[in-house]
Amino acid sequence: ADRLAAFDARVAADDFIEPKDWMPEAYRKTLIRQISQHAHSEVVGMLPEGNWLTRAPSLRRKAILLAKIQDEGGHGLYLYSAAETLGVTREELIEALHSGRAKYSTIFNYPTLTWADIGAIGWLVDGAAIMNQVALQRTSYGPYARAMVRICKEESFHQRQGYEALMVLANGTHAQRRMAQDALNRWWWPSLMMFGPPDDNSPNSAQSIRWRIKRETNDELRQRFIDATVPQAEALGLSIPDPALKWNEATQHYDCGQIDWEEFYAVVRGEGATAKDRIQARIDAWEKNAWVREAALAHAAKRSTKQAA
Amino acid sequence: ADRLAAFDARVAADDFIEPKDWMPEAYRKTLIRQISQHAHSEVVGMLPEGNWLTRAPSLRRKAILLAKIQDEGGHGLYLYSAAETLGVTREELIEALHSGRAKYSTIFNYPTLTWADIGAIGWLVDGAAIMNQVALQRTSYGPYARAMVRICKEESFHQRQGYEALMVLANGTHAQRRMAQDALNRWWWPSLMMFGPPDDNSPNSAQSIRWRIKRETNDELRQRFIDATVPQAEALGLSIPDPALKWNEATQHYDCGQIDWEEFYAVVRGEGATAKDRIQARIDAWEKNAWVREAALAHAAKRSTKQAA
Amino acid sequence: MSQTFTLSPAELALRLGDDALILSHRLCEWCGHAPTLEVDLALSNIGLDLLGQAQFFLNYAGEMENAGRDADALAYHRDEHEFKNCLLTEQPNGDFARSIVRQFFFSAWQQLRFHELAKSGDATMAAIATKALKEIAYHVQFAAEWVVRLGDGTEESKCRVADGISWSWRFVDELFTGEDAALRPAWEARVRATLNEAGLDLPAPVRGITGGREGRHSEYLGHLLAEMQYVQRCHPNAQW
Amino acid sequence: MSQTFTLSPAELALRLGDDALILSHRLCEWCGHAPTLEVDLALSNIGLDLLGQAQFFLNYAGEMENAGRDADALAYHRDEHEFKNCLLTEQPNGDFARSIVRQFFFSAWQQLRFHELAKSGDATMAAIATKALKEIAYHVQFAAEWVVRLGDGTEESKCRVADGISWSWRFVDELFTGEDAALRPAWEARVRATLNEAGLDLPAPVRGITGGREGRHSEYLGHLLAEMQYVQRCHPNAQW
Repeated sequence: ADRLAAFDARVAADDFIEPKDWMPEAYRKTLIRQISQHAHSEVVGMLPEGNWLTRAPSLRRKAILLAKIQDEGGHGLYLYSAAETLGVTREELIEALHSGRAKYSTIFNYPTLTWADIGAIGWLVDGAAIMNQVALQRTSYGPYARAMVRICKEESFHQRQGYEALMVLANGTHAQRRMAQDALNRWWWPSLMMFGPPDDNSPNSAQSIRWRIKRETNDELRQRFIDATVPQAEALGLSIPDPALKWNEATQHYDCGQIDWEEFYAVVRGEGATAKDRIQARIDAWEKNAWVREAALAHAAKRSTKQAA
Repeated sequence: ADRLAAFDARVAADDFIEPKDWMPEAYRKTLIRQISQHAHSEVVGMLPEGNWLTRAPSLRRKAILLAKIQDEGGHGLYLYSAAETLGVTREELIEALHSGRAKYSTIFNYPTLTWADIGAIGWLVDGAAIMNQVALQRTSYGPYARAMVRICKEESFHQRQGYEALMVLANGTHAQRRMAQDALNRWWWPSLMMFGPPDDNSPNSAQSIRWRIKRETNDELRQRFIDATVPQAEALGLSIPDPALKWNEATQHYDCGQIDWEEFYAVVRGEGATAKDRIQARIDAWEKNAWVREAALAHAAKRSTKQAA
Repeated sequence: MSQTFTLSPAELALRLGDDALILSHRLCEWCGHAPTLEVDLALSNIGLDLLGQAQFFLNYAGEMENAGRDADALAYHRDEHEFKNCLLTEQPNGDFARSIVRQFFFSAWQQLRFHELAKSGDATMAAIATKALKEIAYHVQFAAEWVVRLGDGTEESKCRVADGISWSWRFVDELFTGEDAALRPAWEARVRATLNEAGLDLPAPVRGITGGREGRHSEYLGHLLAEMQYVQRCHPNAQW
Repeated sequence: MSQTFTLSPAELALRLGDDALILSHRLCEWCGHAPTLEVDLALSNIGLDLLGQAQFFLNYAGEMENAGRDADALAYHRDEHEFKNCLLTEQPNGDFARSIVRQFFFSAWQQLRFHELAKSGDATMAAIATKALKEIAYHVQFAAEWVVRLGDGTEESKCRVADGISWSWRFVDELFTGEDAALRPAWEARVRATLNEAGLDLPAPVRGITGGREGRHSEYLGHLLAEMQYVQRCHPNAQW
């Protein structure tokens, strides 16, 4: 009980908890769940963008996209490492992903249908991610907070690149403008869902905020995202696909229409349009290449035997 | 010895030998080799054309090509059946193909690189095949001769379709004419090689002619093909890629340049540009789908057990 | 989402034509790679039938549009979002079990749909449907027989056909939107009969994935079109 | 067939640019599907380096051609027979062993070739080569280490890497045509050293398959280009 009080005090004082420090089991479990979910999202998130790598319409865009996906893989690595400091192995985490026990962001279960989707993902999805994550740079668990500092910096860069790519389309040919608007139509609502269920239906939020694993509520973050994004869409000359969207002078925020939470929960349950494809791609990459990892282990073992001899 | 003399007399009299008739072992073996090689050629020959099915440039051409490849598969079936009448199973024949013991026509180890190749294959490859095969309609082994009647009819049709497709290209845009000429450049010499080694280096020919398995020599057939094809190329406005090609008033035939027999023998040895790809595609189709054939057998067995009960 | 009630004949011809076009393309991918030569020929046969249907429907859609586009123009020069095929037809071949289940589900739906269409007041559509029904009867039978063989074959084949069913099942709802909803009971009865014979059950309902009819496709269609349209797109004014 | 002796600088830039472009495309296909996250990142890294080289070489080839084509125009608007990459670079990924052997053979060749190029009188080519050599040193090392791991790993990995070697070996001759023939002994020594460390032998000579340098490719390149160029071909006048 003393340890718990001391822990709570440190967290309340915005102190960082480090791997060797004592921590409540629920805190550890919550962190493992959250960090690994975040890591899985980075790795699964490579797939919808990777779908356009081989069709990127210029060499410069192809290089930008490849570098971006590589960054995401890098984020996955830092985050798996941060989770490992809490006493799980990467293999355990991957196994949980493949078996469906661990989740990843619902956003990656939507398909990328045109090149404009790549711009829209950078702008909206990375934009929403940053909104969610910026506070995590000061989260209470040290390794997670430090990983987030680096991740947020790279994601701001990705967001600007995505917006710029969409700007080119919005100022392009008729077909390109159509693509850009269509991408916004398809990605807008799923992006809003990235902030999670509404506050009155988000059971873990209060505890997470107390633990400084979260620093603002889902609805607060979502509103901030909407307020930031609407003027950006206007600058592109694109329309947000929400007839109820309107600036509210009284609140100094945008009011918006009702999110289809039924769809959200269906996607969380793994019923998203590309959910089966995404997880199958990850399982295939893992299982069909198992012989490579086995070979590397066998070789390392032989080598260390040789060196010991 | 009596049986042999009777057999020889029947063959010499252009009589058909039927499956239940006595035949010399060497005759049987030669026929199995030749018919199965022919069957394998039909089946492997589906691959280079299949390479353009998904890129055929009009729905009509796509349907023609699909029907043509289907015909080739059908020829494969008749020929395997004809070979089976000689006391081998289709599985044995396929196993010989996959292990490299059995051969197929060298022509199918060249790649199809443009749509024009599909026309060129119809015109030249089917054209050469018909030249080779037309006499086989009267070959001494009855089941083989009857299969060839049907095959030759369909192949004449394919040849006309191929020539017509090439005609459209030859009268088309600059890029299409280039394609057509390039296809002729690449397929001309391999087509001449389809008639096999020159007569002075064709050890089995004499015996095969005696047995009516063959009715003309390689060089005779090759010359007939050249004589028929050169005017067709002229009608297309395309040039045969052989600077030595010239009409010879004295012989009333075209003289032509030297065939690169070194290349021919290399391709026979399995060193053609796409040999590894072709045989791997066949092996994959067979092995990756083994479970389907096993399921069909298992189901048939269950069903006949049930019916017996 | 369901717009079938106000479907114009041109839109219907486009949908049915695109279904046939895209599925025939998938069947072309099997050519030369099937489990046996006999199956190879059968799949080509179905592919040819569907390709023929596609030509009829798309030419008719082009006529009704009256903008000078024929079936080739519609097949080779539309962008992805203009294709109206159902998502089931564009799904990748996967293994033979996935392809066969896809075929069975689709052909069984086509059979019911075309039976209605054959009674249509539009004489052209009715004629196309009537001709196609003879072909489709064979497609349904071929696919159903294989579903039974695989379901009642080995342990492995049973697993694989079950996987094929669960893959395709998500795309079934899309077949029965709008007025086509009335066809669902007959379709389920037909499918259930075959699955039962195969020792399999009709899956539990899942959240259907839709969008193809409105031009929102899966990630697979774009790759298919890149291959299918490439030559035409490179040579926009050529005749072939 | 060998035209290297009279190779123009523009043609050389095109060849080296196409090599890098096509192989980087193949590496993109691995993205998100590699055996581990670390390998995924490494393959992306090599792909990015090659993509950068491609841009430099193709832009320079375009400058020399002086017909207003930049790297993008050359990459997206040439037909297959105008591509001059060696056949090795366009071979399909196959399993990880095939991809790694392809990378090792190619990078080891590039290292020697660029070492010569860095001494070229053409300052632009020399500068591109000098910059690339730093990247290539890492590519060779990464690929060689994996060849050793696979060769000296398990029975299965040894089989697979041997298969990879025999697949790629047929395309080695093409790397050493013309004046590049002089590089072959050094290349074989480098490759032999790694294969020996992996417990493998240099394969016996085979009849080399060539043609890429003259624009006669394998069947694989056309499919690759259909995918790579599709969007540009559909929107020929758009900026991206």
